[in-house]
Amino acid sequence: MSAKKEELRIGFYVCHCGHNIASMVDCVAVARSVEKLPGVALARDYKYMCSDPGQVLIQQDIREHKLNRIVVASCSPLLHEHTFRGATEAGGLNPFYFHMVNIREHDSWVHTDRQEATEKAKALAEAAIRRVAHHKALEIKKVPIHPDVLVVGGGIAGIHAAMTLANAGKKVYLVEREPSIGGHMAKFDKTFPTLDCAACILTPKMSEVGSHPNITLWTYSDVTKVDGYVGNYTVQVKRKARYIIEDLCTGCQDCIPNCVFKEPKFTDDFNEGLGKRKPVYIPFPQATPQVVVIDPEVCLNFKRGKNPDGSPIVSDKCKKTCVEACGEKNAIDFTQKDELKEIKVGNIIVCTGFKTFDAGRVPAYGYGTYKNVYTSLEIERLVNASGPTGGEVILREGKNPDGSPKTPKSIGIIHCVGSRDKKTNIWCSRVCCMYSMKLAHLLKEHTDAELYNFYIDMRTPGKGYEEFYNKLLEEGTHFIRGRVGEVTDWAMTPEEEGKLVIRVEDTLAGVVRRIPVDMVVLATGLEPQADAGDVRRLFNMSCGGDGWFLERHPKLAPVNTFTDGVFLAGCCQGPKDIPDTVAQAGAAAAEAMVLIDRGYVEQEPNTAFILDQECSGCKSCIPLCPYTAILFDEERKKAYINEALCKGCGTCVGACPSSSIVQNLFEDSEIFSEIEGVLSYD
Amino acid sequence: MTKPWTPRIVAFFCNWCTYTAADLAGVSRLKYASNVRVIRLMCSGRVDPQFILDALARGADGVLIGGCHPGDCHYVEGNYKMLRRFELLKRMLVDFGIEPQRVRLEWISAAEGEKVKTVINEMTQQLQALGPLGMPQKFTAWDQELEHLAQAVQARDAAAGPCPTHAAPSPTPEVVHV
Amino acid sequence: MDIKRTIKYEADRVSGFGREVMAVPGCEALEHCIQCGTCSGVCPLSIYMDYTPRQVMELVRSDFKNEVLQSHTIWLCASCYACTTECPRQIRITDIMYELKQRAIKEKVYPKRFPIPVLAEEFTKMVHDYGRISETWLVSKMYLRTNPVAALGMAGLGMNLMKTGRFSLKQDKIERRSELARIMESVDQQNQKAQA
Amino acid sequence: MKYAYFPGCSLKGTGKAYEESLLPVMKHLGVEMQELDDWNCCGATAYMAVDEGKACAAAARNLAIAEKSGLQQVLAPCSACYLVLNKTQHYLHEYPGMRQTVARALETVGLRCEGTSAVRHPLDILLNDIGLEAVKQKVTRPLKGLKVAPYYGCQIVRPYATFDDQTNPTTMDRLLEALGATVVKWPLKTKCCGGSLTGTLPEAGLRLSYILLKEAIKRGADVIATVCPLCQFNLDAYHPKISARWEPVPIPTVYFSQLMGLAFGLPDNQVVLHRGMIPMKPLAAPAPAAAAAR
Repeated sequence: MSAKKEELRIGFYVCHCGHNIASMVDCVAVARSVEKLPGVALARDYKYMCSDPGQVLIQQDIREHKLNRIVVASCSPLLHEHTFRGATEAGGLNPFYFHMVNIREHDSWVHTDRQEATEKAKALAEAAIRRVAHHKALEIKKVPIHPDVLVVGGGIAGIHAAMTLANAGKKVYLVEREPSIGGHMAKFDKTFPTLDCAACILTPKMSEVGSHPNITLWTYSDVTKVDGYVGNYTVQVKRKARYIIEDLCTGCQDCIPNCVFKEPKFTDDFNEGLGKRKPVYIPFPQATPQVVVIDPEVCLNFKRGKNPDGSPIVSDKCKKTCVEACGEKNAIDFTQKDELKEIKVGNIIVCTGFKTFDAGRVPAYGYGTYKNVYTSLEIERLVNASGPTGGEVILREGKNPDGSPKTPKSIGIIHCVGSRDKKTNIWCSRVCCMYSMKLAHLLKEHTDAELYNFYIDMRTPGKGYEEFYNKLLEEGTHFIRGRVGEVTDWAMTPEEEGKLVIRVEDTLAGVVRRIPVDMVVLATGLEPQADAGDVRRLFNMSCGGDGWFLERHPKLAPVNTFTDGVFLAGCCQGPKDIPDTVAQAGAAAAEAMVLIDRGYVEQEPNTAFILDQECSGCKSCIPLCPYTAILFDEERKKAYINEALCKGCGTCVGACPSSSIVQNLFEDSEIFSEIEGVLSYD
Repeated sequence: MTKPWTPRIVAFFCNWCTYTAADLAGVSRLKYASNVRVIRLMCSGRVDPQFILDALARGADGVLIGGCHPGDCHYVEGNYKMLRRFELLKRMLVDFGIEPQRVRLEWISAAEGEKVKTVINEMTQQLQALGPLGMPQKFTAWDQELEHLAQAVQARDAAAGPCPTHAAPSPTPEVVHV
Repeated sequence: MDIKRTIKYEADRVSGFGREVMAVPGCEALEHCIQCGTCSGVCPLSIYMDYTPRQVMELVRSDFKNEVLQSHTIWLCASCYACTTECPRQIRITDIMYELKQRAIKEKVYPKRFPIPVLAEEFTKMVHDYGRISETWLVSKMYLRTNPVAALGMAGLGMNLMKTGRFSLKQDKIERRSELARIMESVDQQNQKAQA
Repeated sequence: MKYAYFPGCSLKGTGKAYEESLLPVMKHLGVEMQELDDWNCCGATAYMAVDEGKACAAAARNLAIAEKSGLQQVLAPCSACYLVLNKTQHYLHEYPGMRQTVARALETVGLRCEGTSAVRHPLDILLNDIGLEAVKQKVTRPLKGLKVAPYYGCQIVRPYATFDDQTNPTTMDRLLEALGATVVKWPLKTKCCGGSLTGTLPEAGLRLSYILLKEAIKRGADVIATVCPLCQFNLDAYHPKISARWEPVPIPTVYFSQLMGLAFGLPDNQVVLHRGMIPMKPLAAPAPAAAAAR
């Protein structure tokens, strides 16, 4: 290589980052110290290296001072490596003649002694100077992007992301685990703070999804395998048997009244167990797709155990009146099996949502013990006109003297159930204050009951939210600041007889109160889905300590993950309300479109290659590669790497006994010189 | 300047989990000991045992390796590969007379900024208690000893006069390195 | 109408008191208190307190030492640990109450003839002298020191205990009393050394 | 099965009915209990209020004696003793400073406390070591028709016990059901009885006992079963005072071990029901078969 002959002329730049670095690291001293190192042609300190003038400075210096290597000491390379490689390239150098030193996240922000921090910065800079001497010119590979997108989860986030992409002309696969899309939002009656009906704003979007030519909707399906990388994912989807041929079902629902079960008697999950359904059912009237499902756990046709492959055995016990009712549509197929589909996509948007906190985990509130203690989601169904009671708010326990169901005269809504609690979930679930007030308003409207809200702190940060709080205050709802100690059914006074008694400190009044009510509503918080860990692994994402999927950067990359081409939207990333969810879904769709419309992704040229003459043919490396990128040439008894499959982890390089594998950007010589450099201080 | 001795730690962090966690520690303004120097690699699987030996030989008092939690490796299982190498290397270090506490492998996910801080502080404390490893000084001392030895042998040979056939059988070494 | 100024000046605070309490084993989590009132909500005795447990937590954190050590609240705590179990920030409120009781006893700021600290003191003395507690003696001593008249009211209780064979005036003691005394002395010495 | 037995002061005093009934029941189940050599008062709740260092050291002396005896399991039937000994273990593990102080203090008399012994409650042992099946086999006079309100009190489940739920414990419920009794569901299982406040501040303390007695009667209980000598004392011995202040609430409170002795058909002097102030309603006559078996 001719580069070897060339004299080394390194340009070094240390960034003040305003006060972020300069307050803890003496940037001038670092520059002066680096200046003296061999090969360094110039060393500068500058206020903001990532700014335009900072970048232009690099470009000018390259030209004027004939620099051939660039080192910038500033923030994390995960943030600005790209920026400075660009500047290096714009100055006329190969971008990989650049190396970056992290003296902000790894130095000035985490240390408290200016002298020590400065010494550390010097050592890190020296390591980079020594390292960059070994850098080689490399070429960025461009890999084409498959234009189709997979959206996982059909709640409001998934619906919005899919619609955005489809309307832009992209092909979308929308995969939903439940028989219908709609998610939690489909269960809500009204939405805060505008009180517009959830169904009225959601169902049109749902049916649009169902009929959009660019959207392939697969409900009652799970993503089971994901392979590949940004632009080129291969995804396996399991379409669970619903025992209905989707294309043939017209959604007439004639089968349901004709089921041999005259009365619905099985727990209706969509109604939070408050209602009943039959073995053949449609989750809710506006379900999309308008296709029924048969539940093999309870349908008489399947009461015979399982086949060796796990599918249920079809019996002849049942009269199959549903099939009769379906008639020549012939949409019912009891022999249907789970089906595996394989699709190719370039980008994936994960919108797998949340689950509500299990109220039984706070025994002091009596959920499961006292029948008239409800969760907020149960109340959503109870006040909903299409809910199990047709929108009538009646108590589970207790009858009027005439035998009719009782309506509550007093209701206590307990906020923060499971949230802000170290024993359960430490985070604030963000939506509970608002939805509790919404439910208070709706319950008042339905029952005219006396309403009490028990809150720790009232959190109403959103457009029109504080105004909504005001409205509730005007309506006469009581707001008591205090976390409820317990809900019990033992009476101390005559008016407490037969009621649920809430014991709480009214912290603003400074007194302990006992408040008897007919109904208690627990504002359960939001938590990650039970299988979030599996989903995270499936898509190679990270989770925070709390279990929510981790975004790439909390502020600057809120819908990106650490895996390129996998994006997040909605509550799977953390609790949020509908407006924020929709905004995020749009953002994720846009991020995917950026890649699709550009048409290619650039790949870090950090792949490995084998030095043919050094390879001893021991094959140690071959089983180490998780991507089977290492192959063996039997004739020549040498291993070789398929560059297209190599992802650049370097595991084979670390293991090769004859040091005959080289990883670009992470060559042994580069790392050894870095080790030498970081240990160059006293 | 007589600065009190502090241990030097070279850390190899994987790009996806631990390096990101260290960034998070920074963003969260957590404070930890300043004597750690992080070298970024794509995967903990890239850590060649020679890197660790080299770092110790060049004056590090301890080496920390950070990778993704088992099952979370960005490259499927590079961290497992590292774990295997690491266990073997530790045995070898013991034979060299190097305390196994001087090398440490930790799984730190991108979300665990706090763990970066605790691990580094903990390790600093442990190394502080162990004292300097001082390999470069030892190398110098060993070189000197060898030189002395060679000189002594030469001097004796010279004194014994020319040997008719072979040199006398080498005496029992005076210094035995453990 | 009697009126009372309730304003607190900065001079009323004993700077560092909160930090000091939070440095005691078991009391660290107090800094995470969000003043939700769960402790008061579950406390069976909060209804008699001058400050609710939640208010005591805030007063400690804000260095209002005198208010806290003179409050009835710390003596009303029956150590049932309901607050500790339910606290969403896992603050060991019962242990903090113990710490405050200790400080009040050390500084002798509890109300005169107040039976609870007297009971605690007599209890400790009896353990120190004999190694074990004889409840009947203990209670008798407490009444004699606080409210001899009320002791008469307890005569009926004593009669009943006697009837059911549960009344005993024998002072139970351990054999190796000097051993226990040495242990206690050692703790005292260590504490003094630590303070010095 | 052999356990170190830490009776505590109450079981030798006003709570003697607990010891008198527990020892025969355990023996009947084949459990050996060896009283700890020269044990001292655990310190109870009062000592913590005076000096926690000394409280821990005093309690640790007992643990050290247990460790010396070679018995790793310490059975502490009294709730306060159970809590204090457990709390001491926790403090010794969690706080190195405390561990050091205590270790030095014990050293002066040649004792060592490594914190290796487990402090156990009889309910824990009955359910988890012996098992309900073994208990059921010993029942010769099932407590048919006896409605029992199980009262756990505070300190056995809070805050350190791991063998049962802190808010809604069920071990005693299951034990009583195994004895054939009917368990009364009530939400006051773990509410405070007033502790020592019944003596020091009767207006506040006794009211809590009164609420418990009143609610147990209201829910149809014949008897309250307890695990704590102080609870038993408050709910039983203060009856006259409670009746005078509020209303008569005549319901007996006995130790669960007394009900076990009753169901096992042990002689009266091992069931010691006469120690209670409110007499227990006689049980229905035993079924002929069971009587024959005896």
